[in-house]
Order: sequence, then C-alpha cells, then structure tokens
Amino acid sequence: MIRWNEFTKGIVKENPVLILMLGLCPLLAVSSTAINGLGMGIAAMFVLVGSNIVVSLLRKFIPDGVRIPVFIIIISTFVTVTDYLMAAYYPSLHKNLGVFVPLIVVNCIILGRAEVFAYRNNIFYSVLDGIGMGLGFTVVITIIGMIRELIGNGSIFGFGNFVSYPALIMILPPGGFITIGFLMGILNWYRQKHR
Amino acid sequence: MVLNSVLILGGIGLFFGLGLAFIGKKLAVKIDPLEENILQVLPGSNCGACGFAGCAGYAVECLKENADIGKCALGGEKVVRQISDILGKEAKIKEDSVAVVFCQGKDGISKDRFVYEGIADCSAANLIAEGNKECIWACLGFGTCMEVCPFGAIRMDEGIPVIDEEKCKGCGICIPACPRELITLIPKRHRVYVLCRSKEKGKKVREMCEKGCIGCGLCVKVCPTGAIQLKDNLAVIEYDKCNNCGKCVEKCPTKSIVLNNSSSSMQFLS
Amino acid sequence: MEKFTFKAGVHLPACKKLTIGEEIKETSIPQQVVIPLSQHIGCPAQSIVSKGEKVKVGQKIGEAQGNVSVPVHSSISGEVVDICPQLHPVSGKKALSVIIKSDGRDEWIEKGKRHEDYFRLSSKEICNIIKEAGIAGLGGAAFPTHIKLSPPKEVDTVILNGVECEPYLSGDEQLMIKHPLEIIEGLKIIMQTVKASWGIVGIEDNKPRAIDLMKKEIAKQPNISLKILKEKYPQGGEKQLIKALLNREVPSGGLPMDVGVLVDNVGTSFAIREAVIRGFPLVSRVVTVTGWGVFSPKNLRVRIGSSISFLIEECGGFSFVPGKVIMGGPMMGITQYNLEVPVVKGTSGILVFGQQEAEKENIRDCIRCSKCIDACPMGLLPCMIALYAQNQDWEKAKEYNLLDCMECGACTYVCPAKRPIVQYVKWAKDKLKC
Amino acid sequence: MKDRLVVSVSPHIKGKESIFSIMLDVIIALFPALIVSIYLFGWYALMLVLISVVFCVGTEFFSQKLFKKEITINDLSAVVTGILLAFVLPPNAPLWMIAIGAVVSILLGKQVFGGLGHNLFNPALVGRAVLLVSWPIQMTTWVTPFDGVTSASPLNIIKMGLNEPLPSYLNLFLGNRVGCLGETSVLALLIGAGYLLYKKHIKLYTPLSFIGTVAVLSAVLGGNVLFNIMSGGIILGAFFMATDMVTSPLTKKGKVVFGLGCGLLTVLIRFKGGTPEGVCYAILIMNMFVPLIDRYTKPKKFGLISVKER
Amino acid sequence: MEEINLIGIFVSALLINNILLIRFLGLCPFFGVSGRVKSSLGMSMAVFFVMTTASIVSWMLYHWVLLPLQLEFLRTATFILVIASLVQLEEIFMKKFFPNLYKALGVYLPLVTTNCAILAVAFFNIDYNHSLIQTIIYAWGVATGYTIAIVLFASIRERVALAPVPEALKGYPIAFFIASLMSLSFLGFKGLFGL
Repeated sequence: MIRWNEFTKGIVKENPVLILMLGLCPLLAVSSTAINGLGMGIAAMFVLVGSNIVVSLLRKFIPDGVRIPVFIIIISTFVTVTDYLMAAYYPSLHKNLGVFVPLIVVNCIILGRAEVFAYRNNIFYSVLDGIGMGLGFTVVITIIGMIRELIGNGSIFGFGNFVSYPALIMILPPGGFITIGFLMGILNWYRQKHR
Repeated sequence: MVLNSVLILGGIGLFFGLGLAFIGKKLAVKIDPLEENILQVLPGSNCGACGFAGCAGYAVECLKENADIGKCALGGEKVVRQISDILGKEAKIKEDSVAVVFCQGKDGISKDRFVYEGIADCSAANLIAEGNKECIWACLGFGTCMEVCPFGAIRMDEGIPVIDEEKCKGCGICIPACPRELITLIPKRHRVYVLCRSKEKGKKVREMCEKGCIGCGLCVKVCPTGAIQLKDNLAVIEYDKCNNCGKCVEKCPTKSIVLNNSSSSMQFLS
Repeated sequence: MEKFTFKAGVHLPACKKLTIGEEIKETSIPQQVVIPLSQHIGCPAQSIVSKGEKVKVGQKIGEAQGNVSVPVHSSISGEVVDICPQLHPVSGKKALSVIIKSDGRDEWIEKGKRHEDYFRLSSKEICNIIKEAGIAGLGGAAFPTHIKLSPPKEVDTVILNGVECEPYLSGDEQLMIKHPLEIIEGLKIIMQTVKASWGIVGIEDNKPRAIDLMKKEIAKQPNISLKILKEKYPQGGEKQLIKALLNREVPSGGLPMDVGVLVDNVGTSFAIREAVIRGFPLVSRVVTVTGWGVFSPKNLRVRIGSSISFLIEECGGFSFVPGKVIMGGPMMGITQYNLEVPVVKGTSGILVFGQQEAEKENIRDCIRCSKCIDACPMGLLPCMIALYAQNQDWEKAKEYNLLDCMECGACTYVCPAKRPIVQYVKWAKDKLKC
Repeated sequence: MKDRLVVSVSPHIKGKESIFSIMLDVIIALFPALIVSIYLFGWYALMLVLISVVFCVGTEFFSQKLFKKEITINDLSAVVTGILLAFVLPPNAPLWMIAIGAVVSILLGKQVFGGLGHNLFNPALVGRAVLLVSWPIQMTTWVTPFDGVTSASPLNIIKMGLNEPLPSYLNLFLGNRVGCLGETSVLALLIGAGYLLYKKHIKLYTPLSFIGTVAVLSAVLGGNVLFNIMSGGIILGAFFMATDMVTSPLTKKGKVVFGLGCGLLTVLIRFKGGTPEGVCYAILIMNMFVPLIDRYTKPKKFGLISVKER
Repeated sequence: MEEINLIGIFVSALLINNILLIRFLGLCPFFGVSGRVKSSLGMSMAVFFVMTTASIVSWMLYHWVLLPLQLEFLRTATFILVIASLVQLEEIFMKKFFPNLYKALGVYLPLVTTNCAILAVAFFNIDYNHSLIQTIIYAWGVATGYTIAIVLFASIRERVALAPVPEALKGYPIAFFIASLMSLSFLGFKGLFGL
C-alpha cells in the first residue's frame, strides 16, 4: 500500500510555511504578486524534488559525518541549474525574484527535508514528500501573492483591475508581514476552535 | 570547464574539510555525551525556529529540567520521540494518574465569610484574611488551577474546578498552583475519594459547608475492607485497601465521599 | 514660617472634619476584652495567667518572650474566661488571646514606681521600664519601643511624628491638643535615653490648634523645635518625614538610625511619659472611630482588647448598613469582616464605609499614564511592578525594586485604571518569600 | 442587600480620575482645534471627524467582540483615536479612505496587541502611515482654507523649491494655511495643550525637548526656525501624539529622550529625507524605541545614593 | 567622492534598505531568537562578525579565483560552502581561545550559517560591483541595521509578552504584526539623503 499521506501531509498537516514556520524570507520577499509567488514556489519545488531524489539515491553512500556538506553541494547544484534555466527562459521573472533564486540554497525547508526525510526513505516516497512539501509551499506563497496583488495592485496574475483604489502598502514590505500575520491568525483561530 | 569546476569545488571542500577535521580534533572541547546524542538526532540545519541558538543550543536546552522538547519544527514528531527516548522522559511516569480536587464547596454550598475584592487569583486572595470562605480548607474558586493547566483539562463550575479525566495527563502542574493544596494526583484505578480536607469538628463543618466531612465515622464502620480511618475529624481512605465498592458513598450523610464513575474511567472498575 | 515637605506623594482629601473638634473621651468599661498575646512585631508574649484567674487593670497577663517582644497587660479588672486562639485584626488569622470578662469594678493593681526624676535614670533603666509597660509603636507598625530606644548606632536627632497624614484620623491631633506637655516630656525622656541632642516635632499644617498648643510648650525647651509640614501623603512615613525635615535619605533597606535619626509617634511619646513618670502600663490608647457609616464619629480613649462593635456602640451605632469596616486609616488600614475583633496597641482608628463607598471599581489594564511614578515616594515604577506581578514574573518584579515598596498606597490612589497595585505588591512579596 | 462586609487590600479610597475622565479631557482639549478646522475647511471637516470617530468606535466594538474581550468603548479612547486620525489627514480626504484608516488604526494599531495600554505604536499615526503609503496621491493633495483650491503645503513649497508664497507667521499661528485638518492652528492647539497641562495629563518634558530639538537643528541646518516649528504637524505631534501615555516612555528622563529623538528624526526627514513632513514617521520610529528607553531610564529609587555616600 | 559613496552605502544598508524589515532576509532567526533582548544582542554580534569575514572571503574568492577561471556559475555552491566552513572554523577557534566571547556570541554562530542574510550580502556585493572596501562598509551597514532591527524587535516582544494578546494571535501572528509596523516606520527613511 502506498502511504499517500507522505504526499498530503506537506500540503496541510505539516505545511512547511504555516505550520512549521520555515522558509519565511522568500515567502515575504517575493509574494508581492501572484506570478512571482508561483514562480518562486515552482522553483523551490523543483530544487526540493531534485535534491530529495539525489539524496535518497545516494543515502547509502554518504558518510554520516559529512552528510550536511554533501546535501548543501547537491542542493546548490540544483539551485544553480534553476537559476540559469530561469534566467534563460523567464528573464523577467528571474529579474523580479532576484537574489532569492540562489538563496533557495539556504531555505530551511529543502535542507530540512533532505535530512529528515530523503536521507531516511526510498526514492519513491522522497519524491512524494518533495512534491507534497513543494506544493504546500507553492500554494501558500501563491495565495499570499494573490491577496497582496489583488489589494495592492487591483489585479490577479497581472490581469484585470478589480479594485478602484488599490492600497499600495500591500505590495510593499509591511503588507507582506500583515498578510501573513492575518493568515496565521485565522489559521490559529481555526485550529483552536477545532481542537 | 567541468574539470575546473570539479577541481575548484573539490579543492575548496577538501581544504576546508581537512582543515576542519584537523582543527576540530586538535581543539576539541568536551561536551556532554547526552548533548552529543541529541545533536545527532536534531536536523542540524540550524534554522533557529526553536528560539535557541541553532541545533546545538537547543540540544543544551533539552537537557535542562522541565525543558520543552517539542520545539523542533523541522524534525517534527519523529525527533521529539527520539529526544524523549534519549532523555528517558516518558519512562518517568509510572502509572496513569489523574488530578483530583479535594473540595466540593461550590458557591452557596461552602459559605463565604466576606465579599472579596481584588485580584482574581486564588493565591492572591488567600493572602487576605485567609481567603473569603468560612472554611479554611475550602476551594476559593478563582480558577488559578484552570489557568495553569497546559491541556485545558480543568474548567470552573460554580466556583469549583472540574477535571476532565480524558484531557488530564497527570502532569501535576496544578498542584502547586492551589494555595490550599487541594489537588492531588491519584492513580486512575482508584475511584472513591473523600472530597474534603477539613480538620474542623463536625458541628463547625456543618456550619461552614453542606458537603464537608463531619468525621461521623459511618464510613469507617461500613467499609468491608477496613480501608477508611478517621484522622483529625477527617475520613481518610487507604487506597491500597479500597476496592471501589462504594458502600461508604451510600452511607455518607453529607455526600462528602464520592464514587467517580465517569465513562472514561469505568474500565478501571472491576 | 518655612513649611517642609518631600518629593512625590499625593494630596488626599483630608476628610478629617468628621472628628476634627472631637475631644478625646473615655469609653465606658467593656463587658469583655480579648487581648491577643501578639500585638507587636516579634515573638508573641507568653500567657502567665490561667483560666478562671481574677485579674486587675494593669496586671501583667503575658510575659515577653525573648528580646524582641513586650509583655501585655489586662486592660480591665475581672476574670480570665478563656485563653484560646481568636481572630487577630492585623494578620487576619487566629492568634492566641486572653479573654477577660469584666467585673465592672475597674480596679487597678498597685501602680508601678513613679519616676518624676527620670533624668537620674540610666538609658537601660528607662528601656526596662518602657519594656515592662508593654509599649510598642502606637503609630501602627507596633515595633517594640525599648528596642528602638537602644539603637546600636549613634542618634543625634529624635523626630516626634505628629503628622497623621492618613485622612479621617485625628487621634494624634487631639492627643497633642489635650496633652502637649506630656508629649514633650515623653520626647525629653526619649532624647535622654538615646542621648540625642536635638528634638523635632513635625506637624502637618492642617492641624492649627495642635500647632498652637505644641508651640507654646516647645518654646520652653531649648533643644526642641517645631517644624510645620505641608499637607501631603505619605508624609508620616519615617523615611519621608526624615527626608522632609532633615533632608537625610535613609538608605534602601536601612533604618532611620543609619542616618542618626529616631522617629516616634506622639502617641508613643505620651505612653512613654505615662509609663516612666506615672508608672502606668499601656492598657489604653486613642482610637478615632469615624466614617460616614458611624452615627457620631468620635475620638475615644479605648481599653486595649475592646471589640470594634463595642466602639461603634459607644459612637451611637451604625448610621446605615456598613459596607466596609477598616482598622486603621483609609490608605493603609486593614479591612475587617468580623466586628468582634479587638483593638490592639497599633490600632489608630476604626473607619466605617457605607456600601456605596465600598463598591467595586472596574479594574482596567495599565495605560502607562505614569501618575503612579510621580506619586511614588520611594522612586519606584509601581506600574511595572504590578504588570510583572500580574504576569507572575516575581523575579522581574524584584528587579524593579519591589522590596523597597512600603505599600503606602499612593500609586493605587492615583491610578486611573483602578489597578490594585498594592495587592500585586503584597502578592509578589509573599511569593518571593517562599 | 449584602449581609457580608467587603474585604479588600488597602488603600480603601481611590482618586476620582479614571481612564474615562482622562480621555474626556483630551477630547475637550482637542475641541478648539476642531472648531477652527470647521471654520477653515467647512462642514466637510466635521464630517471627516465624525466618520473617523464612528468607524474607530465601531471597529473597537467589533474587534473586542471578535477577540472575546470586555467591551470598553465607553472609555472614549477610541473616540480620541478617531479625532486624532482625522486631524492628521488632508481636509479633502475621501470618506472611504478615512474609514479604512480608522479600521486600520484600531485593529492593527491597538486591538491586536490586546487593547488600550498594550499598543506599541500610536494608533492614529499607524492609520495615517498606512494611508500615506497606500494612497500617496490622495494623502498629499492639499486645499487652501475657505475656498478649497488645490495647493501645495508650506513644507512642500520649501522642499520642492516651488515658486509660491509662504504663509505669514500670523497666518501660521492662527491656522490660515494649507495643511492637515487639525494641525493648522497653532493657537487652538496650544489652548488645548494648556488645558491638558493644567489637568496634569501631559507634562512638558516631551513637547519641549521635541520642539527644542527641531528649533536648534533647523537653525543649524540653515532653516527658518519659527517657520519650521509652526508649519506641519510639530505642535499637534509634540503636544498630542508624542505625549500619548500608552506609547511614550514612563519616566521624565525617558520622556526627554523620546522628545529629543522625535525632534532629531523630524528634522532629518524634513531636511534630508524623501518627504516634506517627518513628524508622523519620527514619532512612529521613536515609539519603537520606547521599550528600550524604558529599560535604561529607570528612576533613582529612594535611598540609593545614600548607600554610596556613606 | 569615495567617502560620500561609502556613507551612502552604509546608510542605505542600515536604514533605507534594512536587511530584515525592508529586504526580508534572515527572517528565521529574526523571529526565533528575538524573545529576549539579551539573546538578540548575542545573535546580532555573531552576525556582525560572520558577515564581515564572510563578505571579505567570498569577495576575494569570487574576484580572484572564480572570475579569472570563468566559473561564475559556481558562486552559489562556493559561497555557501565557504560560509559554512568559515563559521565552523570561527566557532572552534573562539571556543578554544576566547571562551568568554564564545559564551556571549559563539552559541549563535551556527545559527548564522544558514542565515540567508549572510549569503545574500555576499551576492549583493558581487551584483552591485562593490570594491573590497565598499564590501566591508556594506557588510557593516547591513549588520548594524540587523542589530537595530532585532534588538528593537526583541525589546518590543518582551513588552508584548506581558500583554493580553488575543488568543488566536499569540506567538507568530503578533510577531508579524509588530514586524509590519516596524517595517512601516522604517519606510519613513525612504529617500533619505536622496538614496
């Protein structure tokens, strides 16, 4: 039987952002529009799945003592690949995300999953875990991007003009903190109510 | 190009790796082996989400008494379990116990002697003229125990804490919170309690409270196993002898002896 | 004339008009008195009478135990009914007390030796007389006076505290009006005992008659002066009084003698005089029975051990249903719920509030208005102490100098959010003790 | 009838002052400026204030319901916030904007921290800053008094070096100049401040050090001292915002430091910063420093020096 | 002109583009280690130390090794490796030779390793074409800005810890709201000195 919960847990129960509070920097910095958020999410997911696969494959060969440096090398390889791919095919998005694409390398989620999951599980589950966690991250960052873009710019994914007087603050730094604060507040409230 | 990059990366890696290994050996500072073990279990990504200085900092914290070992978000449940295995924490709790409040003096049942005004906290209220209840063994009913309970297992009902046995983990945090020392941890299989701590004489108890133990001794006589004794005008049950038969409960004239047969605990009754 | 005062503090409505002209009157003899064996700070006295024994006024019924302790005396003549724990007005707990039933004759035992020539006595002899008379500070703290009068450090100035800064109370004022000569004699005895060269009587400017009469007496003395203080609370606190009159600051955690000063209440001075010169032990004291809840407020000379309800009867009973009965002044007094508790040596007043005055006020969160900081005579941050105490961070409260607080209540009086700051302080102090 | 006596800890008498009475005094103190603003900018000014107050009180009510807290709208603190918020907005601000500002002020500025007494930042200024960042155009179009013609504010004229006449000192003093709703009339604000000083709700430490710093620094940097003090929101800010009890330091020393910081930042932003006015941000930034200031400006406790001396 | 440029770099890094509040970098420990002022001070001292050394070393490595060999794409992997090793080296040295200093700030060193602010500053130094001296000034500016932000944040959180924050907003949500208001205040520095 396939343990599907390895896949779903990352989206809801162990959501890396909202529950585990990891990877906050890109979450705030590049979620000013939905497109940026989605792009960042996919990039992170790509790195996550890639590194999970490789770590899982090599888990028998990596000596325990040097596992962290090896993980970092593996992750940075994927990050560099992503960085260059994005620069080649989506130059404008790459420009928007800026330094945060190479910074995926220090994103705690990715190193964390490699250490906690991929290093101890087979490749199939590692992929599932990677996709799940990546999706969890992508969904949250995209939703935050949508909210901030809608209120701050009046559009969604760059289309339309739904708000006549968009509140600029939402796409500026304070708006990022406020949005996540409110989202987590609502989440907390929901969890307390249904405990 | 490929060769170069491999060389550079490998070179840097080797240089630092060897250097680190060498220096690490040379300059090693001893640390607690237990700490080392915990550090091994922790994810090692030093994300800082636990609020401590990296994984090493948290490992040190875990060794402290009463430390919260559930703070590593990255590692999740698995790591918590491993840490607790290392520390042998779970092993400490031998028997399933539950907190019991030894007073039934609800509002109106236990008489007030004055109207208290001030901080709504039992220990603060207890400082002033020994509390607002006639009985100096009575629950003051400000719910300080409810506030300290980390599991939300205590709720206040008409001025008396009621403990939810399903939620109570038997941690005992509420015990020192009660200024009148009314809460005790009792193994779950014991179902009969004398819910009174008053050492006053019977007449005085009747004046102060409807449900106090008046020390009449009926329960002592009726008990088939001889588990009940009178000490300082108070019936005291020796739990090792008690078989939860409940005969004393029927006999008690003030209903100060109680058989707790809430659904969750029925399984313990033979 | 220059008027002295200290920094910070609050101006309270004096409320003294209720009893302002009320001269001190003797009460009738109570039917029964309850005399706690512990009426002072330190070891309780040990009972030396037994149940059924006949006693006379002034007879010693409790012997001092150890050094920091004073004896207690019977305040009426009659029979010892019981020696058992009774509710104590200060601690709020039960404490061993001697219950004496009056025989109505009010017979004195043979009085002690009169020492009109006290200046021939040594300090030690005077202290002994004072101890045997059972005198403990009548200002409220009830610290054994003989210990205060044998300080290990040199004292150059004795301050007689006639400030009476608590609203409502006017017992000290009336005592000064009635016995100015005796009070000054008491002061001279104190000065001789501690070998102080200077005596000061401090009186707040809201007592013009007392000032007038005292001035006349003091004018006759070369080394005693009268200093008038501006009306402000808590000027009667030792440290504040010393600061106001001499501009000396008692170090934190220290005593007045650390700056060469001794402070005694005018009532204590009077009692010392009575004990030394006339040989009377301390069996009665002046108590102001006041408040809107009392039919006719009075200043009474009360036998120690009389119950509150007896005093209220003497003042014509309650004028309406009482809400709160306070022993002491409104700022630092202790509320009582049982009116059978006795007057003790430290009781300066009985204050009765109606139910309206006792009504609960809505406690809000601190709005950081800093009015408590301006009011605090000890230079603390009461709001922060209360905030940490509220969050049960006792150590942090201690860091904010919790232990320097003397619980004068000025902060709580001014607090617009009606926070019970003093209670937080007491709570935190208690928690830090254990 | 209660048959039992009440027992409580001393003291048993309390002063008459309450949060309600303090807030009422602040409202009374703001009245002169309100009347002047209605005189200058017409009934729309009153409308703005009313909308602001209604939304502030409403938000307070609903957020306290939502967070399951005691409803405390009758202490008038939300009303004060409402009036102050309206006072720091342009007199031609659209109504929807002020409504949003009011909601933000109370919710983000105050209630999320647990209500009155726990907020770190001045709620009205939080509202203004959010509006300023969100709708910079609406927040920086000004109108002249009486005729309502769009015009630049005096500080803007200086900042941009515009070729427009500056108002005279008399007009600055009386309030006949372009500016935020309640900040124009120095006279009216000083009357209100005088009332608060008389009632001892504010002390002069913060306003004096604030205004003094602005005066000294603007003289050093070559600005016109009197003009700098009387234009913009310095008087309103110094007497009504920087002295806000909850968000300013506790001790005298702390209040002086706070005022110095506000003055310094105001001048810095005005002379070297990107916006012509800096009072709002200066106070908000100094609000951040309050916990630190409190930490290092504890008063000397009684009897501490003597120990060292002896 | 060079000096003015340096001051500009410093002020910009310190206030206008505050690394935490405006740039959203290094947020994990910002929320994690800011419970008490004392620990936040230790953390910021550690950041100061590592940021300076890491910026210098990575700048030298990039300009003197990677650039001549045309291996720019290796910068992500190299930098992270360098930083990780450097921190560990510093930690060991400090533990051995300066135990007091280690007690004060050493415990925070490992936390700094995966702090994206360090890596980001290394990248920015490359991206902005800073000279070596500019690199050092920039690192100091960023570190000072970090210190100001985290110490203020910690002092505020200490006060908020005593407040009856609504149940659902306790913990992270209220921290985000505080951060948003701080970030909002820092927007006031926008345009300072024409930067």
